[in-house]
Amino acid sequence: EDVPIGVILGFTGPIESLTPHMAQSAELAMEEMNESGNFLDGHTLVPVRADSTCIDSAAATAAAERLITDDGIVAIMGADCSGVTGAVLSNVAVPNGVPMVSPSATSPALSTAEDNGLFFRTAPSDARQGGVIADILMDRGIEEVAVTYTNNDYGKGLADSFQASYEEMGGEVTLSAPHEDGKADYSAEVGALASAGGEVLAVFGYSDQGGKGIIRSALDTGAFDRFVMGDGMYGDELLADLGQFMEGSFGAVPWSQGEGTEAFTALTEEAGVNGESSFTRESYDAAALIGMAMMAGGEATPEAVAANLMDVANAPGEEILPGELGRALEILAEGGEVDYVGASNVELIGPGEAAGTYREYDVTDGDYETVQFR
Amino acid sequence: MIEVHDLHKHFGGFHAVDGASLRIAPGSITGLIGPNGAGKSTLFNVIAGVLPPTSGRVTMAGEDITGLPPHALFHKGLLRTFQIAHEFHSMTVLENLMMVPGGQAGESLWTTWVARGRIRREEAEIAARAHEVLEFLTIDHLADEKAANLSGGQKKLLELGRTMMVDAKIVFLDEVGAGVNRTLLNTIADAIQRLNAERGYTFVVIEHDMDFIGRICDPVICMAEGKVLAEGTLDEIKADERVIEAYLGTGLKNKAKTEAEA
Amino acid sequence: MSGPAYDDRGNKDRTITKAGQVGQLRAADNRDARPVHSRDAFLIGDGMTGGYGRGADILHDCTIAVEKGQIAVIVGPNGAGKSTAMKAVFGMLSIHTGSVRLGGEDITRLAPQARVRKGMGFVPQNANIFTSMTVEENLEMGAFIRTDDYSDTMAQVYDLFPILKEKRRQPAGELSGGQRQQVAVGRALMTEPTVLMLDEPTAGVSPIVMDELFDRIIEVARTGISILMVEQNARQALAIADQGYVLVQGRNAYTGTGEELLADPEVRRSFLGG
Amino acid sequence: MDFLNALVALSNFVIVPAVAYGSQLALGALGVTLIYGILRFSNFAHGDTMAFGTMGVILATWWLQGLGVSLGPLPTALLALPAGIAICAALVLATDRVVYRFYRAQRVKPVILVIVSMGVMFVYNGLTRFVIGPGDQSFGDGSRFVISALDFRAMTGLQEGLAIRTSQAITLVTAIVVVAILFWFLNRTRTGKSMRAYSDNEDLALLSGINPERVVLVTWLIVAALATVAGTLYGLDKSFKPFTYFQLLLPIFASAIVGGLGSPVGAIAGGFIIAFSEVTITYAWKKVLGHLLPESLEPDGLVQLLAVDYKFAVSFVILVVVLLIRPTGLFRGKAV
Amino acid sequence: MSERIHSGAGGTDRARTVLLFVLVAVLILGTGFVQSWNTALVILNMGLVSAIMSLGVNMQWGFAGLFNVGVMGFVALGGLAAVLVGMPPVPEAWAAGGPRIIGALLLSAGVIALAVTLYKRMTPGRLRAFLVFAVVVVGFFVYRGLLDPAKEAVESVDPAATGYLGGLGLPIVLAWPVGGLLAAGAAWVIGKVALGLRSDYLAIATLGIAEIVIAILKNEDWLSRGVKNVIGLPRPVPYEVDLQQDPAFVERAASLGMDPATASSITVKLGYSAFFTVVLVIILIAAQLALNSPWGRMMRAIRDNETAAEAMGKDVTGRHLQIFILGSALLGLAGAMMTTLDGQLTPASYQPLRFTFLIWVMVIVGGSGNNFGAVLGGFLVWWLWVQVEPIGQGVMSLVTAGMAEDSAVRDHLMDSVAHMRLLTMGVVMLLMLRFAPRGLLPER
Ligand SMILES: Nc1ncnc2c1ncn2[C@@H]1O[C@H](COP(=O)(O)OP(=O)(O)OP(=O)(O)O)[C@@H](O)[C@H]1O
Ligand SMILES: Nc1ncnc2c1ncn2[C@@H]1O[C@H](COP(=O)(O)OP(=O)(O)OP(=O)(O)O)[C@@H](O)[C@H]1O
Ligand SMILES: CC(C)C[C@H](N)C(=O)O
Ligand SMILES: [Mg+2]
Ligand SMILES: [Mg+2]
Repeated sequence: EDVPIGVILGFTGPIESLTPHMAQSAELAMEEMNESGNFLDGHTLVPVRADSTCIDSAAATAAAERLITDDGIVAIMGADCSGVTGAVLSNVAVPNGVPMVSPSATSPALSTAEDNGLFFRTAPSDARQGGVIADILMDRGIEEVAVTYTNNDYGKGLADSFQASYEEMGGEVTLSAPHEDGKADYSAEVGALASAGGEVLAVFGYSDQGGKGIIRSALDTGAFDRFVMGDGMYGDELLADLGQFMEGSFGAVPWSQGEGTEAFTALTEEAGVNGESSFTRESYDAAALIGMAMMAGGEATPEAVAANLMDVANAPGEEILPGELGRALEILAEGGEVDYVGASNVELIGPGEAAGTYREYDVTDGDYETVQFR
Repeated sequence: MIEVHDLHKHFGGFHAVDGASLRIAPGSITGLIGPNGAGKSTLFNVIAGVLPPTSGRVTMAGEDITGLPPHALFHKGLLRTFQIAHEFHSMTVLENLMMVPGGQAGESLWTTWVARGRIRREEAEIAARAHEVLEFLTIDHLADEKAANLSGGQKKLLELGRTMMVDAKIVFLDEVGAGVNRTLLNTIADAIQRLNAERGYTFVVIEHDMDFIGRICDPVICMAEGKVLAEGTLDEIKADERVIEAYLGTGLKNKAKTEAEA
Repeated sequence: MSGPAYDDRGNKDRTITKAGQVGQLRAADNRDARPVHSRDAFLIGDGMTGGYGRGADILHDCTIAVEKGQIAVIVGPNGAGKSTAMKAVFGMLSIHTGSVRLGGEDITRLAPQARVRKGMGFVPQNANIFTSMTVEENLEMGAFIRTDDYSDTMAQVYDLFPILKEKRRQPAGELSGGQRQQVAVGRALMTEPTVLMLDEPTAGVSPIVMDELFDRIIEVARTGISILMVEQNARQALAIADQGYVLVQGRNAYTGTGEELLADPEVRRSFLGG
Repeated sequence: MDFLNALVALSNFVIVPAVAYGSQLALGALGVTLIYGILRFSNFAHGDTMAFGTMGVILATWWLQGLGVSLGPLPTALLALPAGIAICAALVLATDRVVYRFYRAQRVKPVILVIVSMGVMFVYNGLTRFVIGPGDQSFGDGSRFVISALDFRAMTGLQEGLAIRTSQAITLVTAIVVVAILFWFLNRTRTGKSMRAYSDNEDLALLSGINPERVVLVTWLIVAALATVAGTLYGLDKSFKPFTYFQLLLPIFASAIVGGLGSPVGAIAGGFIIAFSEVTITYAWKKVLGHLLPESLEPDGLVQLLAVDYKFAVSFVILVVVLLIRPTGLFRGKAV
Repeated sequence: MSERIHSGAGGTDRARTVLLFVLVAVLILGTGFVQSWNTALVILNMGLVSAIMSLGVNMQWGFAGLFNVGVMGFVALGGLAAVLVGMPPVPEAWAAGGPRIIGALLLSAGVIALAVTLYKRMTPGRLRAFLVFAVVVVGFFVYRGLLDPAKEAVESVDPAATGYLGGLGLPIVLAWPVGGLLAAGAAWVIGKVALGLRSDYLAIATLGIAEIVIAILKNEDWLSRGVKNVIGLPRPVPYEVDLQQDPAFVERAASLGMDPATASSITVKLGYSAFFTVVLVIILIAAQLALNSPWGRMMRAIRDNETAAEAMGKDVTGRHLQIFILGSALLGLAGAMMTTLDGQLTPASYQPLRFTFLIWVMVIVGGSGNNFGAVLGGFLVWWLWVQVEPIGQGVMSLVTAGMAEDSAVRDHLMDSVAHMRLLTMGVVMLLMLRFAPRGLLPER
């Protein structure tokens, strides 16, 4: 019997270049569980994609509604952007009692959304990331930065939490200027930022969106040559294009220490999926968690997912890495417990969101180099 | 009725109306003639509030009306026609006329919701009047035709018909005759005289057809190069050398001859 | 991007410019027209019956013809179908019966552009100039199909209408009504056509210009060009006409030489204003 | 007090970027304005036409790069332009044949064409993404800078740097040349005049023996060329991403309209107005003033008229103000 | 007379109208049968809202020829109204800077009023220019001086959860008329400034103003949390969860053979449908009455030829302003309704493509100048917008059906299946306009 799982991501719209990789990663996890043959007897997980558009709440709601009522999905892997995620959650998921696991909605506001215990996320709230990045800067003795963020709940939330922590630690933010994604030109932003000055430019945007545009423009005009970057900026393509000029830049990205990531990288490489793109790890983990929660509950129902997701994600139990989903299912089938580590070192706290460990990296020789984990 | 004081209208460096002053006597049918490009239509447009004057003043019955918008002038009883017909093309001929009367109750949004009965009565009256006008203009069979589908002359008639929908004080006719059949034009001339005599309308008529002018107009004003060139009865004007040179041409004599022969 | 407002382009004085709609004319589809052949002439619209789109017929068995080097004038009340007949001859009105022949050749099925290339020139009654182009460019467009040097013709047009020379760099849309009419006629003259079709060329032009215009039309006809025109200044027009047609409700009511029609008291009273 | 440094800083962060961005907008606006002027509708598919043409150029560039062809300091993409233009022309002509021609024959109101062009936009949108995907593509090569900030500093010994990118220089030159050619073409050549005649009065154009289909064909060819060139230059300067091209539509339209729809010169002026207003109004003058004023007077704050948050709002305010002063754009009716 | 025009629609026109509306009903019902009733109702509800928006645009464009491309801005103002009316106030934030912000706003209004009066009262000249300029500049700085610290104080009150003043905590349905009023007020200002512009120039001006409205919504956090969004707006209908816990309800659902979750969500949606339908019907009737009366005739005359209408005594500017305000008010009303339906205000979701151009597509495809056309377009195009995704996917799987499982082309195509959505939308739009180039229900 098929168990349909909704994969609701913005396949068209401003993050359309990220979402295919995210969806593929999620589907990779489902496939892995199916192929292991250990998933609930005779059941197969079937991903059903739908377009959240990232920005159009109405369209996203309609799509989610359709998946639930028409395709009969049991759980949602998604949505992606915080805005539509909130809409789908309160308009569709909660009324229909379908759990959502978002890989990428990081807005702090979602922590307090009314969710009836149905909302989880494998990405940490940006409230934490801001503190991490402030720490990194302080440790490096940088006390004056200019900040630019993508003008949405993610960027704004991150910039706010960063600025608060940083200023508390005694740092100075010379200017915190938003930028809109997908626009044609960022000269104005860069001009203002350059004028404000700062030792480095903090960029809280997306690596293939305005964030990249800003960095490119800042490099071109010689306004800044070092950058500190948030999670949305992590991406190989950014370095492929601009890495050689960004020597000495650094940043943080939600990451798991060691094995999990490596396993995931190996896995994606083998499957021909781009696993280095943002939020692919979280997507893989989100899908894996949904499957394992069903397994733990012994049935493919929304209730099982909602009830067991925290259990499979957290200790106690055997640690599970990407590629070991089959084994996890086996343990669960036998009534054992697992502690899913996954690609992003999953640890769900409080209202069901990732605690988040961050990898601090340097850009050296046009490549990412891990400094430490925080 | 209307007085124009030293009116100027410049388009860039070009002086279309260049210090024209004139007086339209109440109750008259004044003819306005002049060569093409003399500034007649421009003068009309300035008086009717379509174009702002560069300088100068226009008064109507002693009141300064310079720069008043056309719709305000309409309500003061100043109506005009357009040299090139300006019909409401997507509306029927009847609707073209029915929209004219000012202050219709049905033109206020609120009434359309709460006083349908009143609107219906009012509409019946206006429609009756419109049909009369159409009959007079010999185009009543076209009442339900879209105005866009009229012939060139019919559009000019419609243009004239609009001014007949309300009680005006002064009507400016810009070449109503151009493109209108001469037989019908005679009827129109009669109507103008009747409106003038019976209802006391004042008319100002731009026309290039001297017969038409001769039939109804007294006095006649001739403009050239934005200024008033001559003023007087038609005969006086016809005899004026400058007018003949600038406007009538010697052809008129030949024409008069042909006519005498015929 | 509104209908009329959208199309308002380049016209400054909105009281003499008609807020234009998108083109109204369309090339006729006369593929199935039942041909009629009643007599011969250089240009003849023979027994034409037809109307606009799916509406009622406007023309009923209407015949209009002009011989080489002659002047034919169409008169009649407003809405009689004079302009419609002209359009039919020019291939912009579908006729279901009748034929159009030029120099013996049946051109009923030709598109208007093709007729232009066959030597036909046409000045429509309305919207007959390019308002956003200068006077000179309007004239050049008249000569669009000519490949020879047309500066002589242009000089002639300027001679005929001196005001146009003065205003040649001005957008035609800024001209007065009568001046536009002169541009329109000048444009047609630039074509050096073999047949020139004029729909009320003298509407709105001053007497002095009208006289010159008629003189010039006679001259043009003498050079062997056929002229077919609609006129409301009917007495002057018929006075120079070799052939006259009175149309009433889409039918030929009276036909004769210009003099005959002028002499006919019935015609005078009903159509020429007494 | 350091006038030179102030000047250089201003050039580097305001003048050079605004001029380059302005010419990019202008090139796009030229296409929009031409379609508006001659075919009489606002073409919403223009952004995606640019994307499609650029995609053609990118594919050709990759192929050329694969063959090892290069233009030295200039980007190889310039060599690939003809190929892109050809592909783009084929697309727009096919579209015209299949879509627009029908509506032209129907003589529909322009607003219908606007909505139709939106449909076309959706289709192009999908096509481009099907072929090349929604992601970012870089295809620039050659030397990126005419002069980089570092070199400039080294050369002049000034504190501030001035960077001029190759793509910026090419764009500016192209924009000027293209406008000149277009202006000449429309106002001096027979074909150009016939196009203007057609746009003025279709019926009369027909009566003058002008072949409407030919006018339409030529228009689309020019538009395809313009769109491809504009898209490519933009892509070289920034990067290629279909979504951004769609977003470009707004500033492009703004430019075309401020300049006066239908006027090529207006398109250029409009492009610069939009670009300069975006860049200058939100510029923080702190740096420039810092150089100009004696140390004691150096500003503490940013000396910024408005926060960059309102960058787009500001450019639109300027746009509205310009329109209020000149209600039909800067160059209405001068050409086309 | 008006009756004559009214019935002048003619038999075939009326038949066509009925037929097309039946078609839309079939589409929505079909969605109910084939997919699910929830989906059908979601489409219906947004369809109702879209129909109102499209009526608003139709008034402006179809009746009066005003090219408003700022739909998005008015809709967003309606959304703002929902927050300002419906959300509970945040007392801490009010304490931190509420009065100061209100003061600053009042001050700015005063400054503008002063500047305008000066401009109107004084004779033109250097002195006037200087004074007006001085008033505006000084006013601006005083305003900023007052507003900025207050803003900061308000925004720092628990930024992740509140950080704004909140609303009035009134029933959310009140937000609908308020949304209309807010939009109408904005339209009045815009109309005063920009209605002198013609066609495309008005278009770009309204587009620009809409962008400005969105920029304000995105950046003024104290007002509505900016890009941080306001979620969890109160509702005019019960919550599904509450229904599900209501034994009486569960019982009734069971008696109808439905599970409580489905039954509750359908009930809630039907609740919205009822509200929205009432609003739409009232507006439609009012619009029909107005259109088929001398008022409508005058509007058409103005649209056909402003110059002539003006000469015939119609105050074109005044009427334009009137209808611009009216249409915009509808947009604001619909915007507030939509935000209520969504339960949240997300400024970033106001994209011109979705909120301006899509509405225009509705009007044109439906048939501009015809109220029923606009409503029809609203439903039909919205249905499409939602359904093109599955349709696109269906088409794609048809296309790829014949290809080998592992063919690269197939993979490539399946990867980009999401882009079929807009492609399908485009193709369907083109087809519809092909068969009805003047819209499905053209103006007579
Ligand atoms: N918008 C404009 N820009 C420039 N010149 C203009 C404009 N409008 C009119 N003119 C010029 O002003 C002069 C007067 O024009 P007007 O229309 O008043 O003439 P008229 O006396 O009515 O002539 P006609 O008898 O031919 O109608 C003409 O030479 C015309 O070219
Ligand atoms: N586009 C059209 N569609 C439908 N009917 C039309 C159209 N144009 C003209 N008609 C009708 O055809 C008839 C003849 O019109 P036509 O323009 O040929 O008249 P005309 O003899 O030229 O008159 P005028 O002297 O007034 O110019 C008129 O009754 C008119 O209403
Ligand atoms: C995928 C990302 C664009 C999502 C982002 N972190 C958000 O919360 O909106
Ligand atoms: Mg005149
Ligand atoms: Mg005629």
